[in-house]
Amino acid sequence: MTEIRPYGDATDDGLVQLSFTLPVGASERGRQAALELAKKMGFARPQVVHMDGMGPDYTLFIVYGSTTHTIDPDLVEVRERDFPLISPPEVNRVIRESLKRQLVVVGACTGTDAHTVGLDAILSMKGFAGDHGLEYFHEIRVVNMGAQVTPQEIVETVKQESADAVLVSQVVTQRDAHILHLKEVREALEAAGQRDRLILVGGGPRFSPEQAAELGYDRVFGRGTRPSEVAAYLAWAATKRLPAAVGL
Amino acid sequence: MTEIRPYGDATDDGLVQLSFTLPVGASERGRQAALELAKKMGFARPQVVHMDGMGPDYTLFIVYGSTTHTIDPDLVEVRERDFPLISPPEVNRVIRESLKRQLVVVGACTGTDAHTVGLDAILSMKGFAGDHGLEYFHEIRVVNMGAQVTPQEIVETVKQESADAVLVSQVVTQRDAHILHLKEVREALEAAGQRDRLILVGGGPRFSPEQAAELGYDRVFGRGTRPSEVAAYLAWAATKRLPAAVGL
Amino acid sequence: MKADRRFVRPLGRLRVDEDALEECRELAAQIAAPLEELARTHTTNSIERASLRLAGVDGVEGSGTEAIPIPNRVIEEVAAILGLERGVLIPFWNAVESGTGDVIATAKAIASREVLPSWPEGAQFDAALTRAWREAALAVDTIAAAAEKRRSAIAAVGEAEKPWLYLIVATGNIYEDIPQAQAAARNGADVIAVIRSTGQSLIDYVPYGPTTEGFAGTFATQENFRLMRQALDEVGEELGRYIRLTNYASGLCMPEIATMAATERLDMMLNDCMYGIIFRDINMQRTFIDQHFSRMVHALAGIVINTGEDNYLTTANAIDAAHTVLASQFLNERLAFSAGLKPEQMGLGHAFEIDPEVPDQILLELAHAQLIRECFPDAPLKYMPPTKHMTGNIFLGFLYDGMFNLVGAVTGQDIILLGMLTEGSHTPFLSDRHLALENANYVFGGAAGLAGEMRFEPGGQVERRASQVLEECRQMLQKVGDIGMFEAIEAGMFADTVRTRDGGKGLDGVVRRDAAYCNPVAELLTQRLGVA
Amino acid sequence: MKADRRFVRPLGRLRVDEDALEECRELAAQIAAPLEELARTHTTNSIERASLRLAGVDGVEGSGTEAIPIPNRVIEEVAAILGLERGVLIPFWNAVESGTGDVIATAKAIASREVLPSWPEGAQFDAALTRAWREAALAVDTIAAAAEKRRSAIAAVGEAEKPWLYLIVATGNIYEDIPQAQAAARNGADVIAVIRSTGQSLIDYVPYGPTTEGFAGTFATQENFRLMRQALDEVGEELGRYIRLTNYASGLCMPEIATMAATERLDMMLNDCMYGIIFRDINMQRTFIDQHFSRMVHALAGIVINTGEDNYLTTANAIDAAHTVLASQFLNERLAFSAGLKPEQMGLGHAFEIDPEVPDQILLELAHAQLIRECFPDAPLKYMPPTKHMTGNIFLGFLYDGMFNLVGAVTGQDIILLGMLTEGSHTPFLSDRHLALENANYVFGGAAGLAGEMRFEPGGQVERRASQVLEECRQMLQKVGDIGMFEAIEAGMFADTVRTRDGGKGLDGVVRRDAAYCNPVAELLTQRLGVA
Ligand code: B12
Ligand code: B12
Ligand SMILES: Cc1ncc(COP(=O)(O)O)c(C=O)c1O
Ligand SMILES: Cc1ncc(COP(=O)(O)O)c(C=O)c1O
Repeated sequence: MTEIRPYGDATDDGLVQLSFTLPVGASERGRQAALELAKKMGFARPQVVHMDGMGPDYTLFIVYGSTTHTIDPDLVEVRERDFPLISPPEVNRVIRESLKRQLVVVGACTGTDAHTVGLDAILSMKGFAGDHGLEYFHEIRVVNMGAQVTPQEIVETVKQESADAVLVSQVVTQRDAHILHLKEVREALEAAGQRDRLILVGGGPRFSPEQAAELGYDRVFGRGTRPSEVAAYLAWAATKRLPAAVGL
Repeated sequence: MTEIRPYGDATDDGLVQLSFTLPVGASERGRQAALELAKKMGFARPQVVHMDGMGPDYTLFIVYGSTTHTIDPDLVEVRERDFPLISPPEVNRVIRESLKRQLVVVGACTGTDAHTVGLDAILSMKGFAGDHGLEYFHEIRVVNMGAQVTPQEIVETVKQESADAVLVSQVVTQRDAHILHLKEVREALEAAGQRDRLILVGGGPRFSPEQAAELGYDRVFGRGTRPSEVAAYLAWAATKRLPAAVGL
Repeated sequence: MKADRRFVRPLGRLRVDEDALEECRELAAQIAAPLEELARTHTTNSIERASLRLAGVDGVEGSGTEAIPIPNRVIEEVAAILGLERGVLIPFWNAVESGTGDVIATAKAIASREVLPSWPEGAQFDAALTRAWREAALAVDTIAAAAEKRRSAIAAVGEAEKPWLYLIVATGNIYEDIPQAQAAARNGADVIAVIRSTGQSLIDYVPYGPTTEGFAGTFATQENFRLMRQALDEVGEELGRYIRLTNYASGLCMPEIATMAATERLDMMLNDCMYGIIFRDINMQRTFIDQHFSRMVHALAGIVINTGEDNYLTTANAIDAAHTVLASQFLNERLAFSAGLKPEQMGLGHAFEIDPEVPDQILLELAHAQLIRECFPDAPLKYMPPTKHMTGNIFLGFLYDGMFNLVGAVTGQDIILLGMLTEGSHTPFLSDRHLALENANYVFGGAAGLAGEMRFEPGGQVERRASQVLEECRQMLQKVGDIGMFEAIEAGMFADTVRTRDGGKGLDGVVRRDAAYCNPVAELLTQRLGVA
Repeated sequence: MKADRRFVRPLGRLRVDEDALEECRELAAQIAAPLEELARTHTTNSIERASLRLAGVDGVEGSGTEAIPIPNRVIEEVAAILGLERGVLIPFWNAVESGTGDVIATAKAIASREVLPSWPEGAQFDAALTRAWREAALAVDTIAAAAEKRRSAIAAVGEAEKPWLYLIVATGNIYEDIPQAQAAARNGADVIAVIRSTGQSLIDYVPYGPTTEGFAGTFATQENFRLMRQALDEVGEELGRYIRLTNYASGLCMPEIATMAATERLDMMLNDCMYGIIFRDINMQRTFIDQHFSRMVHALAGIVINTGEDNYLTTANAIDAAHTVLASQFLNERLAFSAGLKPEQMGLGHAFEIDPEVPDQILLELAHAQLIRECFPDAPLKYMPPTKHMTGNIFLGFLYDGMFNLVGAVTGQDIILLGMLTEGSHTPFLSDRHLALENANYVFGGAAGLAGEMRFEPGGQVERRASQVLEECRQMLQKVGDIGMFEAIEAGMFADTVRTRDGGKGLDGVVRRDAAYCNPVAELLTQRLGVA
């Protein structure tokens, strides 16, 4: 494939819709400022189709323009899934064979986040989008700590249950709360010398896979994750990462 | 004032909403392509909040990102109105005094364009947005040729009526029809040696003032023009441009 | 979502004044009579060209969209030498009979002036006449066959559920139109309309072949019709749902385009008794004569016509002019009836165009839509979305379209033309159409059931508004009845637009029929349809 | 647009089973009885802190949002030395009387352990008691004065027309919140809610002073209340429309926040008898005790409470769980009544949360909303927009919000919380709020009149669905009545969430009252409100 551009109603017309607010009044000057800004973004012949004053100091602009940028989809870096999407029975088998015991998973929404639906979707028997959650796997033991759990509480539970994996959920992202809180959990586990013997997994609607590294997590999952993916990953990671599995 | 950025929910957060279609499938690769394209436009931390496959070959993306571009509203070039917005009685007086007769205006929608509402808004007694149209001014004589008038027909009428001003409307802009058709009228008038003795004015929702030069028009008016502006402009132009007025 | 729509036409929701209704229909009949008479006693160059096309005359002289079609050349020659008062068919078949016998060749020969058309006498005349009737019979059979073909195609792939979602493609390039139309069908569109290039309506010939250059629309040519029909049949099979194709039998070539539509099995045609007059400044006599012939073709071909009352509200105020829409519908209904169209072929148009700033806008639209539903219980109404008040605010615009869909759903409108959130700025993007379908699927899926459920307070605002509109319509038709249709249009009673009897384009193509006028095609159409 | 809204509460549209309704109310009373008893016989550290605050104790030890408020320190000392069984007021006023006589100074002294709280005897006791009663009377007067102040403020600037458009600000920074709230009011908002920072509900003290750092919300502090109240009074004057301020009397500090709200003249408070239990895992005993005290304060301050049933549908299925919303409303109604709240102060909550993919979603929402309207004819219902099924598709989302507004309009909901097209992705932008107001102004302007007009087919789908929900609610309340409230929650009967009687946060703050328990503030509240 080659360089492509957005498609409005003809191939390569490059047409894009934008909307944004500027801290200016709804005036000809404001309109020109919006157009200039669009040009800086690389839009040719931008059109302000709507200018809506929100009080004297802010104005909403709706703009259409033809972007001068192009992209080659074949050249974008897509991290392919590096683990096989095996079926539930397979997951159970792999865990049994590698660990010779149940895999213990501790899950929690940390920080001030009380959004449990996402974590429950992954953990609970009920599951999500037709998949059962981890509780459904007899080779996985799930400890769901629920919402607003502190890093310390997680560390203690991890020790008590001698957990193999920790699943942390973060839904609230304002002011990067999700980044902050995920890191706090990792640090607490490190401080307790637990980090390295664990599979550490994060998740939430605003995470994308590539963030794992910066967070110091083994893996993070984003919007629309299916429980089966997570189960398959854990089984795979169990064979790869766990001391128990690699026989230490 | 200084450089400003778009405002989402905090000063300078730079947040902008975009939507566009890419000729790719709704896949992780497609999502990454959309993100990369957004980065090329200068968006930091772009998020694809919605990816909607439209058949196998096209996908709609809705993206939010924080633009790295800024703009200084005080530095954008805004062409200030160079004629005074005088009242109807004033308009009549100015014309009477400069021309010593009525100003003759010929108006038409040219090319294949049948959108007469805009032109009628400017010309008709009824007017637009509370303003009366040019027919309301007793010092202006209006010849409204209606829709789908050819450049030749315009030239003939201009001669017959020995018009002082020609008002051309273009609403359909697909494939730049409006640019094309406005130029055709100018060329026809030039060919007939009429152009220079006329005030040549264009208008339509997708024109902006700065386009006058490239079109070879004395002035073009855009979306939401008020008849009173046009009248004031004509009176001003009459004193400035017309041979009659400058006593040739 | 679609599968869950249970379409009902809610009736008896408003206590409509049956007598007023009755009177409106009588007035419409009275107003239409002279127009029907006009059509019976006149022909036009386009009707004659249409008759030639049905005889198999086709092709062009020259190339590109400016190339002149052979039918036009033949007419020109006949007109120049014999005049059109007696029609083109006798001289043409005479030329064929007395010449090579080949239709196309003969037509080309006339076009190139190798053969001069003449009016035959005696035996020659009889030969031409017999041939003309034989060919006319075949022609009329092909038209009727279209209805049959459609029936079996629907039986084969399956019928689309109502309401039919109607979408427009308008790239100007038939080869861009096709994938977009197919994509739309896959996303749920039931009807595809290919909008014509601006200006086609004013050219007095039909361009030829596949076209790729149009302004805000694609030229209506027989080849473009064929290509799109084929593409939609394919996608229809794939979807197990017959996808309808629509174009415009409108403008100066109304009759010819109608025959092309019949031949290529189009399903619906924009076809209004006044649109050309008001919105294209086409001469009124020309229009009333052409629309009659074109409607007979549509009637026999089983084509549903879509009338254009919705357009009135793009220039006039949707509240003040609400009754003019209704009045025009009664006239369109009558002129459709007298051309042999069945009620189920009368896609009467109306629109959701009240200024959103007006208090109770939604309530008023509901009243208008319900009233029209009750006035025309058997017509597949075509409901048009907001356009006039659509601005660059695409979010609010998308919501207006949603409220339009809702009113359409609860009042049981049959054909829903989907609004575009970008109506205020540009012709639809691929994604605009996609979002429009998501909008419609949500609203119809979520509210279809309400059509059977909803009632209005007797004597309430909805009912009061409805009867007011009906009464204003009755009074308007009375006035039109008194002064006559021509005077009414000259007085600007429709869409605030003034047109004169002899003004506008195309009057030169209107010809009063001579006693000797002979057009077996027209004759047979009237016979088959049992109309005068 | 607003000026054109004629607000009506449509009633008698569904033939609701009056006996079932009656029975639901009786069952609610029976279920509530033990909870009312629990509240009468217990206190909590937050109730005692609230009583101290009303006595004028304020300020913090330390700085920042972690600084510990003096009321908390005093409680800790009293609890440590004397226990809270007899309440904090006697020991506190005793310390004041027998000390410097200065309230703040004495509180600080107790906090810094310079003064050790003790239980006075004899004359000392009488002195403390007398002072406690005198101060309590003043305190309760201030609370009552809030209602009076509001009345005169409304009389002065003018009342907002219903429905009240309710908008959320949530920047985390009070100084960003203020301009955004004012902008919202200028664009048509009638009620401003300042969302709290996530997590505040779980801290067992109220942060102090103006705050600029919160996650997805701004801390509820008395100073933030004051600043926003002032800002809204200003803009209200400018607009000639009283702008209401809302916050959350919810979480571990419910009673204290209620008193702060009264003092700073907030107008509405999110305050639910179960929300904390289910959505914040706060201990159920603690919650039921706290909500009673906080509701007495609201009652006297003329504050409208907003209950949180809408939240159930964010975790449970909006169709299957529709009756749980209604059941919870009957319980909230009863527990509001027994705390002295008038029907016009009961902003019972519900929501438009049915999956848009569900056939007839809009019809079903209409049935739910109309049923609730008819069950609580005098309550200012709080109607919540779609959240759960809002995705990143902001266009469709904007349309869902429009349909929500429409259902709200035709069913006469009083308080409309405006949906945000970006609900699926981020906390509202300034422009999201602006668009939400344009959406609401369009829909309410365009459809308000329908509330008076619309009827539903007797025995039709709308009516059938409504009676089904009422019946399921009756059965649920019967079940809860049989097993009791605690068991019902332990069985996960509300919002699919299981909580245990002794689990969750804050049980340690629950204290059974001793025979010698003395809290003149609580006493006077019950007397003034005439509740047990
Ligand atoms: C339901 C809901 C609530 C419920 C939560 C009930 C509960 N017990 O969870 C209630 C009503 C309590 C609530 C409250 C609040 N909410 Co809320 N809420 C939502 C809502 C409507 C849906 C979220 C949801 O359930 N999604 C469905 C699940 C299945 O999707 P998910 O969470 O993305 O999870 C999937 C993936 O992300 C992934 N995943 C998630 N976690 C994990 C973990 C692991 C280990 C893995 C592998 C995968 C994984 O897998 C899941 C399945 O695919 C969203 C808006 C929306 N439509 O998204 C707002 C939203 C999330 N809420 C929001 C806010 C701000 C709040 C409040 C803070 C507002 C306030 N101040 O009052 C409060 C306080 C809550 C708190 N303290 O955290 C914001 C967050 C904004 C932001 N980006 O920062 C949102 C986006 C709404 C908005 N636009 O403002 N909320
Ligand atoms: C009304 C209307 C029609 C009516 C026109 C009736 C009539 N007699 O005018 C009808 C129904 C006939 C119609 C038909 C078509 N229309 Co049309 N129509 C519109 C609509 C809904 C409103 C336009 C309007 O009246 N605006 C109100 C006036 C007052 O505003 P205005 O034109 O901008 O004029 C103001 C200024 O621009 C300025 N101005 C304009 N002209 C001039 C001239 C001078 C000299 C000056 C000084 C100022 C000036 O002053 C005016 C007052 O402020 C728009 C959609 C929309 N909401 O905008 C589509 C729209 C303009 N139509 C469109 C199209 C494509 C068509 C068709 C070609 C579709 C088709 N193929 O069937 C047809 C064919 C028409 C043709 N041959 O040109 C497109 C144009 C797309 C584009 N940008 O190219 C639009 C934008 C809809 C869309 N999104 O697809 N249309
Ligand atoms: C009846 C009718 N004919 C034709 C058209 C299209 O215009 P044109 O004739 O320019 O193709 C319309 C537009 O809506 C219409 O309603
Ligand atoms: C009754 C009630 N309390 C509180 C909240 C807000 O949550 P938090 O307690 O985290 O501020 C809500 C949210 O909708 C609610 O309905």
